[in-house]
Amino acid sequence: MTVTEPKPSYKYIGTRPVRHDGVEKVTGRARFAADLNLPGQLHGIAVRSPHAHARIVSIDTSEAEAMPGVKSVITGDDFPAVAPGDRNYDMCVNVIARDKVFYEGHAVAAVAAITREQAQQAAAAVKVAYDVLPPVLTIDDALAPGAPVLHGHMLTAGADPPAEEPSNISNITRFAGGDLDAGFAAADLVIEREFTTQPVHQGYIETHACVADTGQDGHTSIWCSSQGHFNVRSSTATLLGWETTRIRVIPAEIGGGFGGKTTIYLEPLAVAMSAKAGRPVKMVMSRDEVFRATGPAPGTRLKVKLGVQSDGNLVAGDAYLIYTNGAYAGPGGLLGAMTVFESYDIENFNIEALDVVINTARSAAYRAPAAPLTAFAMETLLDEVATELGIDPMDLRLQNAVTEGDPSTMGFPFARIGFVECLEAIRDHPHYTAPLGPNQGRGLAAGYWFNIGESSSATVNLNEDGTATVVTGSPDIGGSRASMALMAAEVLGIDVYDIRPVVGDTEAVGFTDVTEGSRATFATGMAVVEASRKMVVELRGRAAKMMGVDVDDIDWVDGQAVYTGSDGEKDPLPLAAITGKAKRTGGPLTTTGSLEAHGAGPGFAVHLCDVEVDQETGVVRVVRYTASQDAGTAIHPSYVEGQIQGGVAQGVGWALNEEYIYDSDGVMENPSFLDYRVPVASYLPMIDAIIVEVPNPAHPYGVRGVGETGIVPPIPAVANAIHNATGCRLRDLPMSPIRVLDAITSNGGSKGA
Amino acid sequence: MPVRVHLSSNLRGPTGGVAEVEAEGATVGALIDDLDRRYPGLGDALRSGVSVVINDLLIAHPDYEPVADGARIYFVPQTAGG
Amino acid sequence: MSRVHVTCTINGDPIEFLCDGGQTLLDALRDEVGLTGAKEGCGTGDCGACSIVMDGRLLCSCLALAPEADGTTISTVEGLASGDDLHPLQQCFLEGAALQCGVCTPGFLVAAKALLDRNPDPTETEIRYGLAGNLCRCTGYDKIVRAVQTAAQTINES
Amino acid sequence: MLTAMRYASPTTVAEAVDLLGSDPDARVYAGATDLIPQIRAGRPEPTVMVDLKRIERLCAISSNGSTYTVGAATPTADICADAGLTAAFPGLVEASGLIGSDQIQSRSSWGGNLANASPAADTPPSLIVNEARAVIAGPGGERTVPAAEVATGPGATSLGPGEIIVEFELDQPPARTADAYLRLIPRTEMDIAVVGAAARVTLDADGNVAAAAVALGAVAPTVVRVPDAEAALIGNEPAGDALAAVQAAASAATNPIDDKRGTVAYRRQVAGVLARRAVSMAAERAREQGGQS
Repeated sequence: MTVTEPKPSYKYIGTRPVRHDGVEKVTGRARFAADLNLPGQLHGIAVRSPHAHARIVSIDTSEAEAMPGVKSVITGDDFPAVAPGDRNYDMCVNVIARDKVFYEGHAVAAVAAITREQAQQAAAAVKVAYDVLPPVLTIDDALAPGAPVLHGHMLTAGADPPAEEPSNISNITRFAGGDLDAGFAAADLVIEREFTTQPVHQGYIETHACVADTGQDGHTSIWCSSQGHFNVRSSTATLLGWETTRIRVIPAEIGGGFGGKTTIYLEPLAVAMSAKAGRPVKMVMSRDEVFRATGPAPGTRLKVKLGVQSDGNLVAGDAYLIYTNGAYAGPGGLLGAMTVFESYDIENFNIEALDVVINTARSAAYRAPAAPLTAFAMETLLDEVATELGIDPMDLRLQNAVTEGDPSTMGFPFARIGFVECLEAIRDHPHYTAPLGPNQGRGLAAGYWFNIGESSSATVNLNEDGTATVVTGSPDIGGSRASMALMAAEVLGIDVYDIRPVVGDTEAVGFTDVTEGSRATFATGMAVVEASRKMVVELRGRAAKMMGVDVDDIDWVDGQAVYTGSDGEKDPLPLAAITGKAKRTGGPLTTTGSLEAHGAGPGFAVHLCDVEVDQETGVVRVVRYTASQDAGTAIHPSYVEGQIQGGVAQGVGWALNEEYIYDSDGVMENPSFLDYRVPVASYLPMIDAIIVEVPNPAHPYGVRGVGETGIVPPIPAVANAIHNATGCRLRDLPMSPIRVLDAITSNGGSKGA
Repeated sequence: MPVRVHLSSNLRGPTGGVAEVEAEGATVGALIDDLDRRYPGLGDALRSGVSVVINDLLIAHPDYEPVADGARIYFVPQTAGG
Repeated sequence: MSRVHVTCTINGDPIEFLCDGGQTLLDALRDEVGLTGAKEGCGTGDCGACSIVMDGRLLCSCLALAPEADGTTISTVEGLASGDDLHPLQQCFLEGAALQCGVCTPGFLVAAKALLDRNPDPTETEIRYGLAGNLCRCTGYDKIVRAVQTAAQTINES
Repeated sequence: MLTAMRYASPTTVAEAVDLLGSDPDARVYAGATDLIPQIRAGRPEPTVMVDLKRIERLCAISSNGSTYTVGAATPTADICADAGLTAAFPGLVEASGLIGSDQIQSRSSWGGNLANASPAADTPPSLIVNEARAVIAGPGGERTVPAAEVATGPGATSLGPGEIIVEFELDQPPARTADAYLRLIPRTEMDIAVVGAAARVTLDADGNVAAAAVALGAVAPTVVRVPDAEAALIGNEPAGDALAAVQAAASAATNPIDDKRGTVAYRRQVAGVLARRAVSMAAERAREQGGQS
C-alpha cells in the first residue's frame, strides 16, 4: 500500500524489476569475501585477549613462529606507533592493541599459516603476559568516583568548565531551547521516567572476512566485505602508515552490515601478514569473534521528563542521556540528544547527554544509531501521557508532530517532511481499529532518523549495443544496484534491464563514502542521475551531429533523440543507433557524476504493533505489525518495503530478547546465535509496510533514505503494546519473559492501571 | 551585508549563550572567520564536526558554500549513520 | 597424517575429494570441492546458512563431518536450478524481492525446497516453523514467507 | 578442527563398542550438534569420532504390539514422522520435534539428547514419564536400565567406558493414557529450554486420575520427578484444586540456578505453570483417547 502525493509520473522509478545481481545470489554463485581463494593463500587468525582490561606486559611469538606451516606472526609492534589523542588512535589501537587491551576479544597479535588448523594452533601458542586491571563494565562503574580510567589521555569534550583530569566520560552534549522552568510551570502533567538498555549486535549473517594480496612492488589488493571500500583503503593505509595509492580495495558481495561494517577490523592485519609472508592472506572471523570483538550498539541509561498541558500540548522536555560506547569514544549520546525530542514541537527543552567508555567491544554504528533508545523513552512516555490525560495516543502525536517550518532541536526549520502523513497512514489503516483478542494489546510509536549525504561517484558507460553500464562506489547491501539502474533508466529512457549496475573498486570509480546514514540510494543515486543527465547532453550532441542539425533542436524522449526543429520531419535516433556510431561522432560515450550530496531529508516512521502476552509466563508474541514510513519517493518499492520490514524485525528482537550478557570479569556469556537471540521466522508475523511518499525537494527524484528509520519505533511500539495487554510499563530492555512476568507479578498479577 | 547566523545550543559557549548572531562573509568559510573574530573560539567549534543548513538544504562540508544576501544560516552538529 | 578419501554424488555429479577426519562437511564442500554456495554464518547449527541435503535429509553442513559424506548423495544450492531454468523457489525469491544482502539465501532455498518436498502445501505457520532454522537479518522474513507460498502454488499448479 | 582426528563408521554395535572401549579419547558421534561446536572451540580433543548412524539397529523404529523399540541414534525427524509413536506418546514426540530446527531434526536423537546430559534437554523428561528403558551395550555386554538412571548430573552419565545407548524400549501405554510436554523458550524455536515439563496421565473410567507422572527439565542438575504432584492427582479429577496442587508441587520440587537463560525465581514459578498445563493437556488427550477405546 502506498500513500502518494501528486508527483511526476515515472516510467521506471517505482517499478519492481528483478534485481540485477539476483540470479547470482539465488544460484549460490555470488562471491562474498569468504568465498574467494587465491593461489598460495595463507589463513590468518587473530590472537585475542581473554581479559576485559589489562596491560600487555610482553608477547612472545617465538614458539608460534617455529610451528609447521606458520609464515607470518605480527603484533602491534609491526604497525607504526600512534599517539594517544591522535585522531586515528581509537581506530588504530582497536584493530590491534598496543600497550593495553580494552575488552575481551581485543586483538593483540595475528598469525598466518598454510592451513587454518596450523594458524589456530599457532595462535594458541602465542604467549601474551598480561597485567590484569579491574574492568569497568557498567555506566555506574565508569562514573564512580575513583573508577579506573580507561584512557589516561581522555579529557571530556564539551565539559563546562573544560575538563582538566581524564575520566571515562568522552563527551558531553547539551542542547537547550526556550525556558525549561517556565515550561514545566505551565504544564498540568509532569512525568519523569528512567530507562535502561543493554548493548545489542547488528547480527549480520556474514562474518567479517577479507583476502589481502601484497605484491613484490609493495602494492596490495584487498577483497573484503565492507560498507565502504574507500574507507577500508584509507583506514588500512592509516594503520600501516602507507600511501593510500598502494592499496586497492575490491568490494566483495556483502552479507549484511546495518552499520557494523562501516569500520575495519581485519584488513590491516591481513595486509601486514601478507606483506611479511609474500603470499595472500585470508582472514574470516568466527561468529564468536564477531560477537566478542566487533561493534555492538551502545547500552544506555536514559532519564526523560515531559511537561504536558491538559489538552495534550507538550510544553517542556528534559532529557539526561548516558550512552556507553564500549572501549573508545563514540557518538551515541550526541546522536541521542539530536533525536530524543526531534519529532515533536516542544518549545522548552533541555538535553544533556554523556558518552562514556567501558571495557566492552568498541561500539559501531547500528541502523539509526542511538535513536531507537531515545524513541523507547520518548514514545513510551507519550503513551503514558495519553493514558493519564485520556487522549488517544494517535491524536496526541498528531497534535504535537513537527511539520514543515517547525524548528528542530538544533534550531533550523524543517523542510517538507512526512511525519503527519505517516501518522495518518496508520490511523487510516484497518489495523488501527481491528479488534484485539484475549491477552492482546496494541502499541503505537513513531520514530525519526536523519539521512546523510556525503561524497558519491558514478560513471555511466554506454556500450556499442546500446546498453549501459552504471558503475558506482557504493557497496550494495540490500538491492541498491537495482535502484541505481532504475534512476539511470529513468534519465536515459532505456529499459532497466539494458542497464548493468556495477559496484566499482577503488581504482575503477571515483571516491565514494561509506554506505551509511541511509545514503546509497539518496546520494549515490544523485551521482547516477547527474552522470546520466550529462550522458543525455552528450547523446543529444552526437545525435545533432548525425542528423546535421543544431543541438538545441534535439530533445531526448524515451531513449531517443527527437528532432524538434522546424526543418521538416526527421526520424528519431534511438540510443543504440548513436552508440553504434560513437567512433565516428567523437568516441566512447562515458560520463561521470561525482558530488557531495546536499539536502539529506529526514525520515519519519510510525508503527503499530499487536502483542499477545502469556500472563503466567511473561512470554510475549508479536501477532500483528503495520509500519508506515516516508520514503520520499520509492525507487524500487519492494526493497523499500524490505528495509522497513527488516528494521521492524531487528527492532522487535532488540525489544524482546537481544542483549549482550557479560560475567563479572567482562567476558561475554552469550557469543552465539543460540543465546544471542535474533528473531527467527516463527517469531514474527507478516509485517505490513506502508510506503508514504512525501518527496525530498533536494533530490532530483525526491528520495529520502529509508534504510534506518524502520528500526526506531519498534521498541516503544512493543512496550506500549505490552502495557496495553498487561497494564505494566516495561522500562528496561530486553523485555524478556522474566522481566515481563516480574512486572505482571509486581502489578498484582492482572491487568492493572 | 551581514547575515543572520543561528547556532545550535551546543555551539553557543563562545557567544555567551546567544542563539542568533550576525556575521559577514561571501562563503560559509569566510563567515566562520568573521564569527571567530567576533566571538573568539567559535571558529574552532564551527570547523569540526559541524554542518550548516542554508535555505532548507543540509550541507555537511560547507566551507566554500556561497552565502547570499538575506540567507539564514544554521550551524548544527554533523550526524552519522549505520 | 593421512587424509580421508570420500566418494559421493553432489548435485548429480560423481565427486571425489580428500579431507581430514575432523573437517566439517561445510569446509570440505567449500574448500575441497569448490562449492561455495553454502555459507558459514555461525558454525554451530544456529543460522542455517550452510544448509544442504544429504541422502534426503536437510542438515547444517557445519555440524557434519566430511568423511560421513562417503557413499552419500548430496544436493546444494548450486544444484537447485536445472541448467538455465531456475527452480520456482529461486524465481519466486527473485520476483518477490525475498533477498536483500543474499548471504542467507542459499540456505533458505535449500531448506525451503526440503520443506516443500515434505509438505507441498504448507500454511504460513508451517513455513515459518519449517524455516526457523534459517536466520535472515535483512528481510524480517515477510517476503521470504510470501515467496515460499508463491513457489508452492507455482509448483502445485504445474 | 583437529586434523589428527579420525572418523570411524562401524556397522555393528560390537565394532562400535570395541572402538570406544579401546581408546579413552574416542567419542560417540551421532548428531554431534553440540559436540562439533565444542571441538571447534578447542575442547574436547577426541582422537576418533565413532559415527553410530551406520549401525542399523541404532536407527530403527519397531514395535511388537506391546513394546516399541527405538534406535538411540534414530533422527528425531523420523520419530516425529512415525504414526505409531505419535499416537502412543504424543508428548514425547512433541518433545522430540522441539529439538532445534528441521536441520537439527535430521541429526538429533534420543540417545544423543540423553547421553549429552544437559539438564535442559527436551526429551529426557518425556522419556522418564513414559518409563522408557535404555538398552546399553558395552565391553561387558548389554544391560537395560531406566532412562531416568542414565544422566547423573550436567554432562555426566552412568555410562561406563566404551558403553553406548543402543536403543530405547517403551511399553505401549494402557488405555486412557496420554502424555504431553511443554517448554518455555523466549523465541518460539532454536532455543534451549528455560523450563521443560512433561506429564503422563492415565484416567480411570470415571475420568479420575489412576496414574500420573510429572517430570521437569532445566530446573535442577538432572530431570526432576514430582511425586507430590503425582500424589495430588491420583484419584482426583485433573482439574481445579488438583491442578493447583500440581503447580505448587512442581514449583517446590525445583532446584534451579540463575544463569544467562533464566533466574531461580522465574524457573520455579514457570515450572509450576508448565507442569499444570502439561498435566491438563495430557489428561485432555487421555480423555479423548478414552472415547475412542
